[in-house]
Amino acid sequence: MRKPVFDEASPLLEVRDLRIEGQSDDSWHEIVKGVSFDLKRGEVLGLIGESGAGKSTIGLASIGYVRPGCRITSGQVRYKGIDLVSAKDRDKRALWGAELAYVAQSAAAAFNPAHRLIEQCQEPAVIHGERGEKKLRDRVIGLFQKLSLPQPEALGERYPHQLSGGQLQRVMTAMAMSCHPGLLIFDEPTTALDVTTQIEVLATIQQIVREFGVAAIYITHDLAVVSQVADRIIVLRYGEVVEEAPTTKMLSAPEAAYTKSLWAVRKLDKQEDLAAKPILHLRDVDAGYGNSIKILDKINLAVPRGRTVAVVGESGSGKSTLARTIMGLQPAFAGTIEFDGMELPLAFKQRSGLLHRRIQMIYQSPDTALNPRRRVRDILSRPLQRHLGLSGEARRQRVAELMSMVELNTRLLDRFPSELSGGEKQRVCIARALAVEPELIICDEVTSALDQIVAEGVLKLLLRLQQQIGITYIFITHDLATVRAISDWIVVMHRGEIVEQGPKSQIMTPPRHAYTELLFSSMPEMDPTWLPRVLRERQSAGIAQNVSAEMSM
Amino acid sequence: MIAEEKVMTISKVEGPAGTRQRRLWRHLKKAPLSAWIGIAIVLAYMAVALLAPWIAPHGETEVVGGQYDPWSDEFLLGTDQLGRDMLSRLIYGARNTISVALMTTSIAFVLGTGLGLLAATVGGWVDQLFSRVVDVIMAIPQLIFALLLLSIFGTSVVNLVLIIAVLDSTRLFRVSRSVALNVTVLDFVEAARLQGEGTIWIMVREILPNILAPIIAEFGMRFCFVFLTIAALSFLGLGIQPPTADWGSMVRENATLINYGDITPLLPAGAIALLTIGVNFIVDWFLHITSGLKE
Amino acid sequence: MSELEYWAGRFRKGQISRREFMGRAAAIGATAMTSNLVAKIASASEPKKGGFARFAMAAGATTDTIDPGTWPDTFTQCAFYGAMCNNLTEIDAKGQVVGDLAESYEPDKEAKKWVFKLRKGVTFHDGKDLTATDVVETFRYHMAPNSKSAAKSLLASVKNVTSDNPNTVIFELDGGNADFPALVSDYHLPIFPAKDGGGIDWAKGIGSGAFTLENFNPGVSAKLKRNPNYHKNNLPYFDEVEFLSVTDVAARTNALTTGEVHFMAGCDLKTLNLLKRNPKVKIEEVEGIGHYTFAMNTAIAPFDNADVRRALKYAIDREEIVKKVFLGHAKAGNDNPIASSVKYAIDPEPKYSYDADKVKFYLKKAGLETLSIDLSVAEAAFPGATDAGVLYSEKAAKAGINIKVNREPNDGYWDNVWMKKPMVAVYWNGRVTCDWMFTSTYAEGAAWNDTNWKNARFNELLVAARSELDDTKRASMYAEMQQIVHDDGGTIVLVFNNYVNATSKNMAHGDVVKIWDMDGFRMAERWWFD
Amino acid sequence: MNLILKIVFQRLGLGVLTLIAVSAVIFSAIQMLPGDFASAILGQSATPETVKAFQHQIGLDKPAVQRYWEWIGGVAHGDFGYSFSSAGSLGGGHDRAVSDIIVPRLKNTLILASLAAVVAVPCALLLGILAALYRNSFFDRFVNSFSLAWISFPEFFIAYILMLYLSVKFQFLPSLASVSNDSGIGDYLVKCALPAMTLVLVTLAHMMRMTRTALVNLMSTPYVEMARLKGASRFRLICLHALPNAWAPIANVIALNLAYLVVGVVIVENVFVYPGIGQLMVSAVASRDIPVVQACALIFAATYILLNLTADIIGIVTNPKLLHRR
Repeated sequence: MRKPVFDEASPLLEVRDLRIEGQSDDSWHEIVKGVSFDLKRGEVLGLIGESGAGKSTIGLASIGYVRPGCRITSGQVRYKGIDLVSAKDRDKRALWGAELAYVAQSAAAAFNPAHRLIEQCQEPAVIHGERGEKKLRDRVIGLFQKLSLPQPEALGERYPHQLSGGQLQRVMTAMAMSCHPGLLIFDEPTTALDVTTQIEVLATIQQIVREFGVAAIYITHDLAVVSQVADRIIVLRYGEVVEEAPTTKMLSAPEAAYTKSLWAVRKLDKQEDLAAKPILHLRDVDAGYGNSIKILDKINLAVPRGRTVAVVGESGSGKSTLARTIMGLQPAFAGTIEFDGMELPLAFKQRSGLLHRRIQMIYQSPDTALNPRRRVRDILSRPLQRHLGLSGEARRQRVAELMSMVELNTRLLDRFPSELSGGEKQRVCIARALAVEPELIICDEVTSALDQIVAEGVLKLLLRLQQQIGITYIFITHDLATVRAISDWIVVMHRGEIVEQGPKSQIMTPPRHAYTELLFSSMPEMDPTWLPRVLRERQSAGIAQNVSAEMSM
Repeated sequence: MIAEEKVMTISKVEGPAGTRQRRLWRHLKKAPLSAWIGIAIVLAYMAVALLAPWIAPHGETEVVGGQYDPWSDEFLLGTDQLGRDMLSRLIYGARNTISVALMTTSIAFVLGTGLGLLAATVGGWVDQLFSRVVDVIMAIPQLIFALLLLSIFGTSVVNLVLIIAVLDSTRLFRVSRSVALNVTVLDFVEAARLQGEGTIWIMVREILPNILAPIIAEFGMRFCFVFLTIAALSFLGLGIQPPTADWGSMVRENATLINYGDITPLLPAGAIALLTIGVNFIVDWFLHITSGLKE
Repeated sequence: MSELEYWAGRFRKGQISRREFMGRAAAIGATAMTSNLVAKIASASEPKKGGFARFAMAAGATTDTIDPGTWPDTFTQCAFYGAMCNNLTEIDAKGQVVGDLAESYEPDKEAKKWVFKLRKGVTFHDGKDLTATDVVETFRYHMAPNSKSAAKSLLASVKNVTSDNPNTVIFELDGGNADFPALVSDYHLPIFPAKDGGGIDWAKGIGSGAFTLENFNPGVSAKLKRNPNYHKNNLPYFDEVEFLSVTDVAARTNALTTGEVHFMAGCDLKTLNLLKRNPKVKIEEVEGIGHYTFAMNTAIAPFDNADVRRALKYAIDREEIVKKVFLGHAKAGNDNPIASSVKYAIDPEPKYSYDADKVKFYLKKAGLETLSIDLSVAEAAFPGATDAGVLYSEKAAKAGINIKVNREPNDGYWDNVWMKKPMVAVYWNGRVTCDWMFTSTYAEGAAWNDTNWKNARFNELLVAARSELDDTKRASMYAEMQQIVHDDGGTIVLVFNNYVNATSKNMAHGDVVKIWDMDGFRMAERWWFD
Repeated sequence: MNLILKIVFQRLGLGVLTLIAVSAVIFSAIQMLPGDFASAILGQSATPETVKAFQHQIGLDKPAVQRYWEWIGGVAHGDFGYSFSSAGSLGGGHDRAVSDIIVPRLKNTLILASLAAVVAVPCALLLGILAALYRNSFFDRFVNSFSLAWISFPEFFIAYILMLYLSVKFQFLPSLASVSNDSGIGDYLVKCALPAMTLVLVTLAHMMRMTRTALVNLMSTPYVEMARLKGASRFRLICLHALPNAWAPIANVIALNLAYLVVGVVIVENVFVYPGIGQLMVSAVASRDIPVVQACALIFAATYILLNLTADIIGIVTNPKLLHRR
């Protein structure tokens, strides 16, 4: 490869007027519209934006890679003076893995299930011609050690599926570092992780960047996360740069209106009110899969009518099982569920049509919750016809009414779900649940698949509906901002048990149960000093070790 | 022929259909050459099959000339062993062979997809029962089982259609079941259950529309195989019976001519191959679209 | 011997050259005919010994065994009966019964008792001499009460078979049968060596025939080697023969044209003209005694009316069927099941040929305007049955008879259709004698009287003719019976089918036996490589 | 490993159950065949009494259920019974054990199948890998369209074409594959050439397409993208990253095709007159030799089940999630 003269003082990476088109429905649309930025050695650049903003596409294009179905139409990407846009595939391959490394969002998917981790971590070096099994092995193990992965000697012998998500993410970081690259791309490395795990990975990334002095691009949609690692932040929207500023400045004084609105999302807070009789009462409920695998253990819970109970916990804590047990989809092994003063049959099949109507559920992913082959009108009409016996004009009117309740234009009625945005889809789901005039709605992570601004809109809508028609919500979530925004009563779950429950005001403020404390304190704050501070606090309290130990199980 | 069910399961639930015609047209415009060839072949065959009485110069079983008259202006492709016009029989053969194969595939399709959907939707012992029965049927080589059953029930067209349909529905059962299983775990199916919808509604209105694309592709593929199976059975003398014109037995009847370098008997075989190629090309293209396989 | 013949013989044997022969011929004033003669002599060459002949047979199944009680197909018939064994008698090329293992045979006055004298010096392949015991045990094998032999019914009239010395076998019949010597030529009845303690030992495949069995793969092949001690002079000519079961006609044709076999049974008639063009191949076509019929059940309406039967006989265009279905390789029948090559055969008058007027006349006579009947056919009945049925139906419709042709399944045709449905297509192997044919199919109460036909005069003649030893009288009796079947019978004898086989050009033979296919199944014994 | 053993035994058990069910289905189907052995073998000259006597001797007059139990009991001990043709026409006859009839035929079929497989499987894998490697190249498009067209040909068509050119026109190879038990290896090779070629051509396209599809599917997985971003070459991507994860689907298609080579060759055996087990079965059906038919059908089913089982097990043991548990 011809090596152009590279001036140490100039930026490591220069991106100039980058334009990328993506293919959808067999036609090409511009998804990155003239983005330019520079990156210096040792600098971390945060790319932030909502889904569809083109973050990942730009991140990958920065190392000269475009996914199938995309193409760079114009612009330049210069790494150490080499234009990666026009470079031949062979030349780019020589850089990838060696100089340019990539850390993907889902480590579980990005590791080849067929090979041991050590082989995969050594691979970049092997590909780039380094020989010496022992030498490479020692280097990888050294990296494992540096990233405080448990049992660094033995870890490499394991297969990807044998590790937890947080560990894999850290192993992938080690893999990216195995050739000491000059530029690292982190593509939402913590999005799929729980907060308590996320903090570990963030710490690792911070450590890597600092120790090796590599330049990095950190892609995320989470402001708090990016503020921990980035020196500079670029806010993206619809493939264009909205604002670019150093992190501290961006946090304290955002200029663009869009940035400000992003910043404002987290301010929603509901006034707690618990003066109501319970509509749902769970007593000593045990539940799980099949007949033997127990997931929920002795759950006692009272849900006040017209109020919101938030159930929080990490993945695997049993939150969703609780929702499904209440719905009767996973009938409880033991215990009783009382609804509006009468005992509910435990299995859904034994419940009457009326009960089906009175308790509704809204799902996490509106993409899979709506039949992609049915129009919005059909989706909303069917429960009206089935449960309320409405037809003709009355039904049409009611459908229109529902649409206005969820603040959707009736124009959308003739569309298919895939022609709606994520927020619109979730609103259709809400409308469908509302159609049968329920008293209790179980919301299973309804906002976690949505962008922040959209999520806020949905939360506001739910709150308004509660005020207007007095519906009761059980709100399952792992996002503490959401909890603050909507709940009256908080239930903290861990490994199938309720570790603590109480009014919002009580749970949100210390002192609290140790696990609740860990959970709440792991939630990143929009403050660059938060991460070192928390880590320091934990080290002194010995919590971090516990968490690490727990995760390596 | 060989089952190809494993190939099918890679397909996934397809996107919007609102602008179905528009999308179809757009796909068509972008279709590769092979797909166009396939469409042209299939359309041509359909036209020939539908218009057989009008385009065939002579009747299907009408004896119009001497045995094995050579190609001439009067008999473009010569005549067969009974002095019937080869071209006319080839044209009527299109009609008979295609309609029998189409009927068979349709019955197999309704049966296999219906039961597959039911098994996937209801699950439990129903699923187990159907699946095991299908395992058993599939463990017996299809051609040999068909041979046995045709020997038992006789070689009428109705029996032929029903037997092949039943045997073939096992493949469709497997495919539709596995595709439907992917759909049944989606939230909207559970949402429909939570609304108290019945099994039939869930099967027909919620799941079926979502698995239609891979199933239709499978339909095309099965059509080809049924077509070849019928040809093979005719070849073994158990397929469509004379004097009805049918390509498989036409090959068989005239097979010895090949030993003399006469390509006439290869014409029906070629007709079989060409149609199968056409359908396969379309199916391949269709699979390519629906699987979202971006290459 | 004429001088010309003498020189021809020398030429044939290669003792003189062609040129010399021509010269001699000219010298004796036979110039005009010599060129023809040369060609004729060259083709009908003197038999030569040697060679390994491979025969591709159209039949053969894995269930084939050496058991003479079965032998259901031409494979076993040729490989075992024809190449490996001998009967007491055989039929020669002129259709006459001649002795084989029997040197001579004499009836008593009523033809109820037959005495066979065995040929001396005949040995089995294992070296054992042929004795009367072997013959007696062979026949008893088929006749035993628990026998399942296909020949059991054939021997039903044999009361007892005994021998009073090693060279004589005596058959006692329950009624006179002048044709008995012909009967014992049946391919089920070759003589096998007797076992100690009774019975015969067929499993080892030891016979007295022209070839000894090397190996036998049921449904695949049978290989045999020349028997050096064969009792027939000079026979056989081949050193080795192999019979291959090649049921696919295309494969057979292919094997012959590529020289992998020297003989193929059952040519594809449709492509016969093309095969004829092949210079390496010649076609052997022989008129047979097997025939294809449409049998009507004369016990039920409308076939119980003789006029209806006659109308149906006139409604069929046999020549057209011969031409179109059998491509000329068959002889149109005249509703007389006795083939012209069988002794006492006649060709009854009037000749049935398609005649719409006569059909209408006989229908009217039967009191009918039109007639609708069902005809059951299947390729299992005989190849071309469907086509023949369709052609019949087309022509008959023009004469006012509607024939609905029902295609029946091949499987189970003989169990479920034949002798069950009112009118069916049937294949008859044919029999060597008039009596045999009539007794099995036309006599009242016969197991396979598939027309359910009862004719008093016919039945009376049948019994009388059997024991009639006077040839002229018998001839007139059989002539009358044939006429009755022709006029009154319920059988439409559509055609006598030709045996159409092909050989490689270098395979030669003398006059062939016509009653059965392939030189009476004995081509391995009688043919040679030129 | 225990888990794998458990799964393997489960599949094995299921296979045996399926086989038993298959045997019942086959048995009842064969009971329903019209016509019987006696009239098939004795032909026109058999009288009803003779037929009856024959049926008694081969046990056809016993109730079906009893015969089924006797049969299945024998099979469990490896005894497939005796061919009806061993009944002979008078007492005893000579014994022809079904296994004696089947073994040489099965041997022939297996030889032919392995000949075809030895050529077809590596070729299919190689072509499939090459097509995936040079995806969308002219080579790929050509191989893809060609193979698609190829699987559309009826197999007798392929057989006749081969015969026409290689045997009739140019006389390279014999058209009759009439091998016998005493044929040597060379003889087998020459005589099996045409049928084996036909089978190769019939199965090759199918396996190749599946290999390609499986690999191409995996090429869009995140871990292949990841490997690409490590700088891996196309060859490395396909052979080291995609292939190890594609064994399960590939094994499946190979198993199906191998099963086809053994059980589905009736037509090819017919055209080339190859004395294999398919032809044996068709002939046995025609002559109603029930013990042979049953045994053949059972062997076919067992082959199919066994090969599928093998493919399943390959799928299991190449799955690291099962091989190396958490």
